[in-house]
Amino acid sequence: MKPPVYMDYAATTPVDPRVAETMMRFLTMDGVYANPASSSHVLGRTARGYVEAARNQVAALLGATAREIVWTSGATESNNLAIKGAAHFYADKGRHIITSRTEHKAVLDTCKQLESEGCEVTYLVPVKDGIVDPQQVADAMRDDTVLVSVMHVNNEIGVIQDVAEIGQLCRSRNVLFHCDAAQSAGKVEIDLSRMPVDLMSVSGHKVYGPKGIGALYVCNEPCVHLQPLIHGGGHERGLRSGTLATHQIAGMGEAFRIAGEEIDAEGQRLRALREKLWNGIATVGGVQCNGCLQTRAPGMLNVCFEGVEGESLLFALRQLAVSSGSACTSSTNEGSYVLRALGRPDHLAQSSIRMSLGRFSTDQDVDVAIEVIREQVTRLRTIAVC
Amino acid sequence: MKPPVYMDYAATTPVDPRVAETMMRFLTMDGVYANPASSSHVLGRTARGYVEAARNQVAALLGATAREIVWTSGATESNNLAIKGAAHFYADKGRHIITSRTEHKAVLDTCKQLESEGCEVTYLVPVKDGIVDPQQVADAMRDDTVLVSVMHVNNEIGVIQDVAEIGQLCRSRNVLFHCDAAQSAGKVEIDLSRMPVDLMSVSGHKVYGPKGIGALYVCNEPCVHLQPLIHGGGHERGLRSGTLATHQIAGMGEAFRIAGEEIDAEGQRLRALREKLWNGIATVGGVQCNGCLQTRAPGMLNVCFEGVEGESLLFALRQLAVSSGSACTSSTNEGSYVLRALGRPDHLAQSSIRMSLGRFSTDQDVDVAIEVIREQVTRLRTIAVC
Amino acid sequence: MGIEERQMNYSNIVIDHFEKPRNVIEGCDESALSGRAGSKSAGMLVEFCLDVSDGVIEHAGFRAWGCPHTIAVASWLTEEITGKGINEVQSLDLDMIASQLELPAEKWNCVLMAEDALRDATKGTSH
Amino acid sequence: MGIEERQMNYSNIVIDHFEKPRNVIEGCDESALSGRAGSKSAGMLVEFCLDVSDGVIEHAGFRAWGCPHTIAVASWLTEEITGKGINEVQSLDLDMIASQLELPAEKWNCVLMAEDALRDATKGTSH
Ligand SMILES: Cc1ncc(COP(=O)(O)O)c(C=O)c1O
Ligand SMILES: Cc1ncc(COP(=O)(O)O)c(C=O)c1O
Repeated sequence: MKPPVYMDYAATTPVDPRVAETMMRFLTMDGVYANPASSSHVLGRTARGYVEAARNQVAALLGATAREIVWTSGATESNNLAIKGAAHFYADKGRHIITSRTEHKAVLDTCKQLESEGCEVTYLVPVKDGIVDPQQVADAMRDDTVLVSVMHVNNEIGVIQDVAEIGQLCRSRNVLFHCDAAQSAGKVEIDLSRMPVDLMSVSGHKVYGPKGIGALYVCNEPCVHLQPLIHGGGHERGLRSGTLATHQIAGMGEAFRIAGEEIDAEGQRLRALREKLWNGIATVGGVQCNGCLQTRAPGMLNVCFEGVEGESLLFALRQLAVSSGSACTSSTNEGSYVLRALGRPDHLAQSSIRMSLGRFSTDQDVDVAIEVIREQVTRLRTIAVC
Repeated sequence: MKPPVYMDYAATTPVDPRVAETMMRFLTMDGVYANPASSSHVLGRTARGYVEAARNQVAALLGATAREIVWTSGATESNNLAIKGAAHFYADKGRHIITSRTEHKAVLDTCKQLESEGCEVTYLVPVKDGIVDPQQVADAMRDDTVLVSVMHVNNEIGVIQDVAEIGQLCRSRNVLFHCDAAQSAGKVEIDLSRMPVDLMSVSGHKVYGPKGIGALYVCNEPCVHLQPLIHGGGHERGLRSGTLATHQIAGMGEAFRIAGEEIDAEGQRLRALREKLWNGIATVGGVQCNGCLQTRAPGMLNVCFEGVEGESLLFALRQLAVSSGSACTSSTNEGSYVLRALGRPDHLAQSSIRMSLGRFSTDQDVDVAIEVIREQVTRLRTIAVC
Repeated sequence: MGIEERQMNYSNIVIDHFEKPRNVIEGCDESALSGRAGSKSAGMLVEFCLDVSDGVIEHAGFRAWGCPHTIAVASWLTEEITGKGINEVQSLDLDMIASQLELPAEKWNCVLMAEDALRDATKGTSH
Repeated sequence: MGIEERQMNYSNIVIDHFEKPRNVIEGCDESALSGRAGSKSAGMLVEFCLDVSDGVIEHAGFRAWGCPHTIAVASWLTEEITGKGINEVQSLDLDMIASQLELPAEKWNCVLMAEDALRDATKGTSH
């Protein structure tokens, strides 16, 4: 069986060949394999040098300084560290958190855990297009609000939140602002030197870097404190202990470097591909785009098809590697909670597919997708009873 | 400058070429790059299959079943998950923990954190050779003891604890037993089907696998519960959320497979090399071996030299990549807390070096080491005033 | 490394009927027996249309909205019941159907739903 | 990827004196001035032995237990003070020594300790 056309770049990306090559140089005996914490010998100090170089590369893409970057095992951990870390550290200040219903599970489940520890959490319901209105955040603020967590680009529908505005608001109210930027870093411009964000989560594997490595930006001015999640040895200025995975870090650094270099040209290319895909699909009729079409990450498209059932649709489209809902939740069978939060009825939410294009997507991939979708949706509708 | 002779395998190991090759097959567009959580397409399901195959490989080396293995980002995280997870889950049962003074910082700092949350921790001081007497554990037990955490092989001095005996004791008292086996897995035999251990931490990069991946064994019979450390999405049966790093997992699986295959022959070879190293070094006089020489991991040797100062020794020996104390603590200047716990006076603890041999260590490496050490220790003693 | 098709929940017979469903109808004649069961909110909706003569099903057709198993079960049943007597239809062996189509346990409700639709089609008839 | 020597805390001059320490002594003659400072628990121990004639240091020797900087500072000083008057030794420019040897800030105490040892050696002498 021929491998399907990959249209699931929002779930994960293949590693760029340049990144893979970088990673290889940190593995075996002829590479820089030592422990970056082994300051007692030159091999360890050399490894440490590459870790710091990669830190600079990640910081550069975000407009941050290197010392504001803490390595983690991925955006899931970054989100946990940011939200629990702040909630625990600033518990005396207050126990109220504001987030939105369309956040990634790594934010929502973390908030749920904090609720079980006695925090109160307000879950905002975004307006129709999936956008959180900064006024909603303002209205939800209380005297005991310590943290607001709103993502940058949504992982299911691709819409971009007004992070700068929400950040401004938080700063003016002296409330910490965390932003999950796993889906936006390297795709949508981020400049933390101008955006008032206190904590920002990013991940390697959404940007053609390796899986299992991520980072948390921890703002230095004003200085943000966190209670660490993982103790032992005091790596990363005490915020995240554990042996630093040099090949992963160097890979993420290189991936972020490349992403920064190509962000504009690649954004344009992907926007054009997505437009073509959307226009091609729309001709089958009874198709709706989930989330605002204007304000969205370049390669993301989420559509629902009237009159077809979700599982059949997915199986009929198995020539395309697409996702129904977020990769993280698609192992359960329930309709996407994000789409339900946007007010889609269950059967429509459930017949939605996310198509996410990326660096290795071609014009021909899009042609195949349009053809398969038109054919199969038409066929399923012929069988369907209303 | 010629790279030094690597004798710091306890800090980290280079990745075995076979492991590196395996990892490469999970990175780029022509490999298995999809997200193992993407069950909606065959690429994701294929990735998932490899994750499960690797889980079997890790389980096999430990004598566990696959469903008892939870992937983490390394033994530091595993230790945190095991200790905090059990302490939090079983908080109603009691708040007392027993561990030893010579544990890794990932255990000690985690215990310290729990103390700040209201737990009580008893830190046993091992007897002279670095061994915890099971009777010490028995004596420390109280009605409210929930967890005992004692490591298998010590990362600084290499001594092997009597894990089976301590485990038996814990089980008979209905107390959970966690064992940090980061330094022993693949080097010293472990058979969890016969050893009563509830929780065991292992790491990829100590066994010629990649850094940044580890696992926690969570015993299924009797069934052990934990409060997760990292929430979001419910991966790993809810115990550890976050995208699974397929290349890391497959690499660790392959590394554990190889280690299991070669454990006996390699153990014998390393024991012989270490004997030769120790005998060669001892001729310089005024040398003491830290920790029991009999019960120790094959490649580990920790010695202190009378009459020489630690930093000068390390610099004089810079042709050898060795470690003073644990890699994790050698970025600070204080003498090793493990050696001090064994009763070594500070200036001796501080003139100790750990030499750890491994898969790529040769007879010639040992010859070089003996020569350099004899020459430099003699030289420094000539300069030294007493 | 080759891409291997791993443990799919779809048997070959389900795939066959999903890909090439038999006896799909557009609508149902006044003269035929028609019945339906399920709803979109329940996740599946099945409709049968039976041409019956002298208590024997001469032709069976279906439409369905649901997962591949739902479609396959309905399609397979149209072939299975053609030529059978109506009373036979009212006592289908559900276990047999599920095992013929190699349904995973969590998909047995597709068979129940199809049975309900058939019962609905034949409910006015004597037995 | 080449192994590069990264930011080491040892300057070339420290390395030179550590590798080839000047004027190491085995003991000190009764006739010479000897002085020491520090202790093993303090992390360093320095001893000087000065042959003095007419208030001028004709030969200086040392022994030291400590980090490479301690050894280098002591070794370097034996050369520096030979030929100097004892009173000059009692007013050494510590900043100058630290900067000559390119000591990192956290290693300046090596200079202080060496100075203490020299003071100890010369304490009985007039000034
Ligand atoms: C918005 C968002 N946040 C967090 C994550 C989790 O990141 P990671 O896979 O690095 O744990 C993802 C992707 O899975 C995501 O899309
Ligand atoms: C005994 C012991 N436990 C835990 C660790 C930490 O493991 P990791 O580096 O995988 O976080 C190490 C090594 O650093 C170790 O030697």
